[in-house]
Amino acid sequence: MPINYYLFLSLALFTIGMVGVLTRRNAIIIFMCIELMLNAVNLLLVAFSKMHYQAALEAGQLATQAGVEGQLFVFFIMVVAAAEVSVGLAIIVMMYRNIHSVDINFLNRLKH
Amino acid sequence: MSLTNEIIQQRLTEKFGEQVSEFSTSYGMLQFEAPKEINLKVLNFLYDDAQLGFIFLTDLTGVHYPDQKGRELAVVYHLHNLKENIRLRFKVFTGVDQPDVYTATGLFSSANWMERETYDFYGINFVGHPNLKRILNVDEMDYFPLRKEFPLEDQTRIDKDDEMFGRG
Amino acid sequence: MSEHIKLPEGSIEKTTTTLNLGPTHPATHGVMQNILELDGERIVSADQTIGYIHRAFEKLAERRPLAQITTLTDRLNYCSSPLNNMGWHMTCEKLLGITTPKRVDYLRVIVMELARIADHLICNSIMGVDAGAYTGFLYVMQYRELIYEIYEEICGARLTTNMGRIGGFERNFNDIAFQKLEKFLDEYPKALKEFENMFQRNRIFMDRTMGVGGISAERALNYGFTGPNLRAAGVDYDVRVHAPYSSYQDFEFIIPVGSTGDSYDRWLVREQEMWQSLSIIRQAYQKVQAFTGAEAEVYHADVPEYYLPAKQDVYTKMEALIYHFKIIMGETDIPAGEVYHAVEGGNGELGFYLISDGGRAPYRLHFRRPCFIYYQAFEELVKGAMLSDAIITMSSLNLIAGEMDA
Amino acid sequence: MSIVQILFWVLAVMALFSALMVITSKNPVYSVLWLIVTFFAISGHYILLNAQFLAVVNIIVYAGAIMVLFLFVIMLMNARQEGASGSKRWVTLAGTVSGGIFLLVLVAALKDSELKTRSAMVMDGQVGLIKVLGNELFTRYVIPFEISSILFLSAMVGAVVIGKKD
Amino acid sequence: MQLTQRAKSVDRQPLTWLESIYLWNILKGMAITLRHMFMKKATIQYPEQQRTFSKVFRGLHVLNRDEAGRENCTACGLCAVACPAEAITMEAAERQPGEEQLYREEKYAAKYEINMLRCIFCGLCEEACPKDAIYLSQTFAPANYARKGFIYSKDELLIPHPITDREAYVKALGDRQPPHSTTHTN
Amino acid sequence: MNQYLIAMDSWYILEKLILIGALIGLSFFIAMYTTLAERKIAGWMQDRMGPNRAGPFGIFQPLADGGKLFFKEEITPTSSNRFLFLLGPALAMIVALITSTVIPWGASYVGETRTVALQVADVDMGILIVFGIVSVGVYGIMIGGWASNNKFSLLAAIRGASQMVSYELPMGLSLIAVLFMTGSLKMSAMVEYQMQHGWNVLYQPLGFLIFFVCALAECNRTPFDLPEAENELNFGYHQEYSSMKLGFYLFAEYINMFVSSAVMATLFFGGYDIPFFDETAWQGSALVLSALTFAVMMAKVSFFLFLFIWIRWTIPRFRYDQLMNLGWKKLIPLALINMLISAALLLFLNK
Amino acid sequence: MSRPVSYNLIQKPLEADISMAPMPDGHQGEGFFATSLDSVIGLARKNSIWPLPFATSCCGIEFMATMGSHYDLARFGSERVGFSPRQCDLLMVMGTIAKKMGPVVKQVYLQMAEPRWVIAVGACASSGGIFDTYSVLQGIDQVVPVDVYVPGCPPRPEAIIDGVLRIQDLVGKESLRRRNSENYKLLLESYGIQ
Repeated sequence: MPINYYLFLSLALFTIGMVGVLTRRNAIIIFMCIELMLNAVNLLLVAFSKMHYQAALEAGQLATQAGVEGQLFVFFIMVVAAAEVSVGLAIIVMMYRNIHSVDINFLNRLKH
Repeated sequence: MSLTNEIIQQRLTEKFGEQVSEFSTSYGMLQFEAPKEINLKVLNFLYDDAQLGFIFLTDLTGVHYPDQKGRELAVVYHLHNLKENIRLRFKVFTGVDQPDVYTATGLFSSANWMERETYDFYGINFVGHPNLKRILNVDEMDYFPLRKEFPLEDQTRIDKDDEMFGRG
Repeated sequence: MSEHIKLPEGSIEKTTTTLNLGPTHPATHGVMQNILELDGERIVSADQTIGYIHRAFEKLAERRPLAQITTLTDRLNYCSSPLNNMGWHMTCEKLLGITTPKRVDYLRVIVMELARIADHLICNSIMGVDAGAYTGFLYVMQYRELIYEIYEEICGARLTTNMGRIGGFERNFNDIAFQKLEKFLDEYPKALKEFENMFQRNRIFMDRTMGVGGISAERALNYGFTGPNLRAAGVDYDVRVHAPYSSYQDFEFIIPVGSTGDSYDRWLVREQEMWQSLSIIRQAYQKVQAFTGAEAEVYHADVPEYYLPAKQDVYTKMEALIYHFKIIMGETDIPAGEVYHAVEGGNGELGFYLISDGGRAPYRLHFRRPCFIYYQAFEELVKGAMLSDAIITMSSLNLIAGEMDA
Repeated sequence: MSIVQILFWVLAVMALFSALMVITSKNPVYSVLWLIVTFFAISGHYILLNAQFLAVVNIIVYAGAIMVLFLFVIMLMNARQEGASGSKRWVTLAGTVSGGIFLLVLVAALKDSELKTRSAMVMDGQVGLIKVLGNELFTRYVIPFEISSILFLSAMVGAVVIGKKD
Repeated sequence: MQLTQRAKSVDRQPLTWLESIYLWNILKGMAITLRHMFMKKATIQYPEQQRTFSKVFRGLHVLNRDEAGRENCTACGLCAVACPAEAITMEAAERQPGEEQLYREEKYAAKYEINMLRCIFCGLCEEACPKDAIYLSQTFAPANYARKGFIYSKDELLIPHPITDREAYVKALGDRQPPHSTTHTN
Repeated sequence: MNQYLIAMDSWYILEKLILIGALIGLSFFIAMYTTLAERKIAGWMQDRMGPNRAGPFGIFQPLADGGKLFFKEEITPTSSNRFLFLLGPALAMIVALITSTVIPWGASYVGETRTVALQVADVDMGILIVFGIVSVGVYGIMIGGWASNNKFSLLAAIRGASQMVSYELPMGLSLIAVLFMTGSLKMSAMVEYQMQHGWNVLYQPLGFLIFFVCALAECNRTPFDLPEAENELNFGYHQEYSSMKLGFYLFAEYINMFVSSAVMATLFFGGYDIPFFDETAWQGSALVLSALTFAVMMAKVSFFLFLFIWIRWTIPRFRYDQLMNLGWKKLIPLALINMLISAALLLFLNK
Repeated sequence: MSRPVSYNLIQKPLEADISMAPMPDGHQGEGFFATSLDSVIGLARKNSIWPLPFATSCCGIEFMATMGSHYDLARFGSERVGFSPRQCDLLMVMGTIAKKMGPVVKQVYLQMAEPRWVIAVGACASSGGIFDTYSVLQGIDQVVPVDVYVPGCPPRPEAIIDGVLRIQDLVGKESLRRRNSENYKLLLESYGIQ
């Protein structure tokens, strides 16, 4: 599968996520869009990993580990995403508790 | 030192003089009356006095005497001294035109619902009650069902069809 | 940006959820409504509405002759209706000045303690059901069935027994009743033990009930708690001991008391009271068996003015027929006066405040219904607790809607 | 068109469509559900690329945990609809336009890159198997791995601290 | 607050270690339930098996006849007075000459209806009857589809005629002794 | 996985399709009769008879229930979201059914021309897939509860979500110790390992216990049936459901039980391994062996189902916070310790 | 006071309620299939009646006994007692229904999914019983249509089972089309439903 396909698919997904971040006001949705962007990147990383693997195979190297970094990177991104979500959602919940809204426009105020 | 009806009567008359009256003993239980203005004072005295110590409100209810003009409605308190194991009955009377009696909720938390029930049944208005509204009957009810002039059955009811009961 | 600073009208909703428990919620045995304000699972406030089965007992009682009021007291606390019946009869006897023979007293004690067992048994096993364990409930319910069979032998009905008459019982206990009683005394302790094994030291159950719905002795007294719920809070107030009626002074029993007044204490107190009741029944049964000869046939006081004559006499003797008519038509003399009599009902002090003006029916009859009085403490009991705690607390209080709403 | 291509296109369209639905749904719950669909599509891509481990982990972590948290928070707030108005029209427009431009720029930049000729291996390759990944993770990358666990722990503590009332 | 000498604290000891790991008591409970699984079942399969009711059970009413088949009821109305549910309606009529084999007394109930839906089966009517006329039987009142099915008239209440319908009469008596000659003064 | 996609021939597809159909049928059948078993066993444990009117011994009871539910009116609460309201039970059902694909149900039938595995997909990461699917299972409850637009349902949904997410952790952790030993995520490999080395439960009793407790929680069974606690939440998340949607929820619960029983049997009780018998020494027909192993598997599954039911009718349920405490403060540390000790022991013994 | 008679043997005929009557067999043109489907579904429904115990007072306690080990209503396939009106088929109103409660009963009835049946257990629910007072509804048929009445105060568990058996008869015979029929709509309209 040509890598371009994956490249443009990821780009499109990333852009969709970005547009979501820019246009939506609900903090949770924005957060979800960030996850979407991360996933777009993940997809690309995996694709690149397989690209390198194929390259290594074609170059005749018996390297089963070629491109493994890409997938490990995805793994770490997932870890970070999970950590980020737990903290981020905690913040959103706190914010909701205090100002009873998850509209980011109300987040402009730093205090009541 | 055991508490007897006589001591209670004596202490009460010492404190309130002529205002408490109609002392009698009915089936072993002391009962007396006080004007409705001082009902809280009497209850407080009975509650706080170290010797008397009537800290338990057993029962609170109303009675309707339509024949006694000016004092148609009575509020009856049954108090209990658990330590000495002695009970007494205490009544205040009020007229039906303006049935205002001071609430005992400040003293006894248990009086809350009993007063609401009494209000529900007799329309006695407990002044100072935190939440005086009907408790058992529907809020829309516009009379006080346990007063003697109201019949047991709601005469205006349409949900009863005598034919269904073999009386048609 | 300034346009965003001000929150739009109504955008701050309350963070709490309003949960309407009842009137058809499974945990509200009988019917009551609890409007709970929840913050997550925590209860912020509770508002109780009752009166969903208000039946105007007190108004009805003003129309009914004394003898017919048993049909009302039956339906007060229907889990232990004989207790209410006996209480009512004793109130009438107090008013009429009747003293009952010892054998009647002891028979009454048997019946009353059976009723108490039936009452506590339902409460405790329902607590198990509300905690999610249904099976224990059905184990002990079989023995309640046995109690009902005994009732059926005594009076002909199971639940709303209409048992007893002013001055005694309507008929002597037959042998089958005593046999069944023996069977009950024999088998029930095992079942109760088994029931306790299932719950008492089960950590899940203990966790669910310990520290749930606790109340201090002072607050409990102030709220007018009586019965097991008060005893669980540590006050050993028991009408059977404080104002012995029906020869309770002749029996040896202890008053189990708790310390914290929480649901687990209430459960334990009820459990212990069942054991005590069993012991009382055994004692009473022994005393009943000690009567021999003509004494063993005594089942009512000798008060021809108030107790219906024997049927055979009614058919044959003129005098008996006259009494019969007088009693049924309510033409016998009833003294005027005010009586307050209390018995230890299933839930606590069940009081009857009877004002008689000498008429056939009471001038005013007020029931001191323990449920009604202590249920108002519910909000205080559950505030800050969790939703599940409210359920357990509610069932541990043994709320009987029939008694509460009268 | 081979079966692989068909699968790729199906998954790609599914991913894009559901991603679009994520940002256009008014109801946040729908957004969550569409995002889950997106994740499943992406997991499908992983399987296509024979990155089995990541595919399953993606489902467990994203669909099974993270999105549950999102849904949980939304339910907790009981936010049925986004605030009365939603976004302002010009914000939406500006966001979309800038996103489009961004996409355009990147596409233009990458269109002629040397990558064009290369391809990713699908349906085969050992690299995505647990054995390989695990080997690498616990030998060469063991320190980052451990550090990530510390990150996790601190995130957990942080979440608890933030979430605690007062 | 100690009021009596009879108080005894309930057994509220803290959890032991064994109890605190949940398992022990859960296993104990499970042993109990398992044991019950193999025990004899308490169930009475109602429509097929029937439990005998006690002899004093208060079920459907029966209007009694004497051994000659005459109705006992004299329509005195005591049962209606005693009925707390006001479920009994009756109309009295004078016995006409020639009806002596039908009614025992000079007055009889021309109409006697009990509304079983109202009736609470308290047994007070049976107790109030001075004429050995109304009894509550050991049959419970069956369910029915409509309200009018619960107005039991005299036909449905009367015990079968002891002479003309002897068999049913004996059946209705069940295990009771057939009435020996009770002496009636009037 | 790739080799399957490539090596697909029409027989293979047919074989798998038949297997899938049979599995779905089996799941439904078992679920149906688990409902009856639940009611009968509950009855027996409570000194009652249980349903016995519908057919001899009540064996048509599930059919009667199903027939009734099919012909009952569908009610969609007016204020609820129609699509989500439908999605909830559908998701619950689908997820419950998917999980059974990776479980080996019996020894492979080794015929002359081809080998038929009694397993739909013997993927390398079998158990991980089970986890993946199970973690998605929570959506059925959440969406259904939320779409009902009822506070009880919502509370139940929240409870269910947090409970299931929390209990996945100790479940996974307790499993890791097993994975240490078997060294494979493949379900069939695990069974084969246990055939040679004895059942895992002998080496991992604590692990099994934790896994079992978590399975109870994941299936919403007593003592963890908080999302549908009838005395508190009045059936919780499926309170507003009627007719077959309700049937789907109820069925899904029993299918979940069935599948988790199968998973437990596979992971800890040797799967289709016949105890005290060496399958490789079997001389008779391969078909009989497959049938026998399948029967043994079913016996193990039935035992677990019985255990589920038995527990349900014995003990009370937890409170929400106690449930969380048990999960986070007791089971997770326990599982961790179990894991560490197993790891240490394995290292020590391998040296 | 021994009683000279034991049994009342006279079987009071069942009142077939006209509004409840099933449609004539083999309703025109539908032929054999419709009729037999009717009976099969009737059989299924009959054996799977999930009750909603609307237990307010004494009769509720006897209902417990009916559900209990001795009488075991579960034998009829009715042990899944639900408190969610959506899931139940049979509304069992047991105990006094006060005027305050009347609207709640109606509400519960409205929330139930068709086909639904109602059984009034005990004197209070059926007719008010002894509580002929200002606060008690004189029979729930004032607010919801009732299919079977069970007399008794409270009825014995046997009597409650008897009532359930009568309901089973009714359910088994009911035509699938009854709930769409004009008769039924009229019945509901008379209660102000729909």
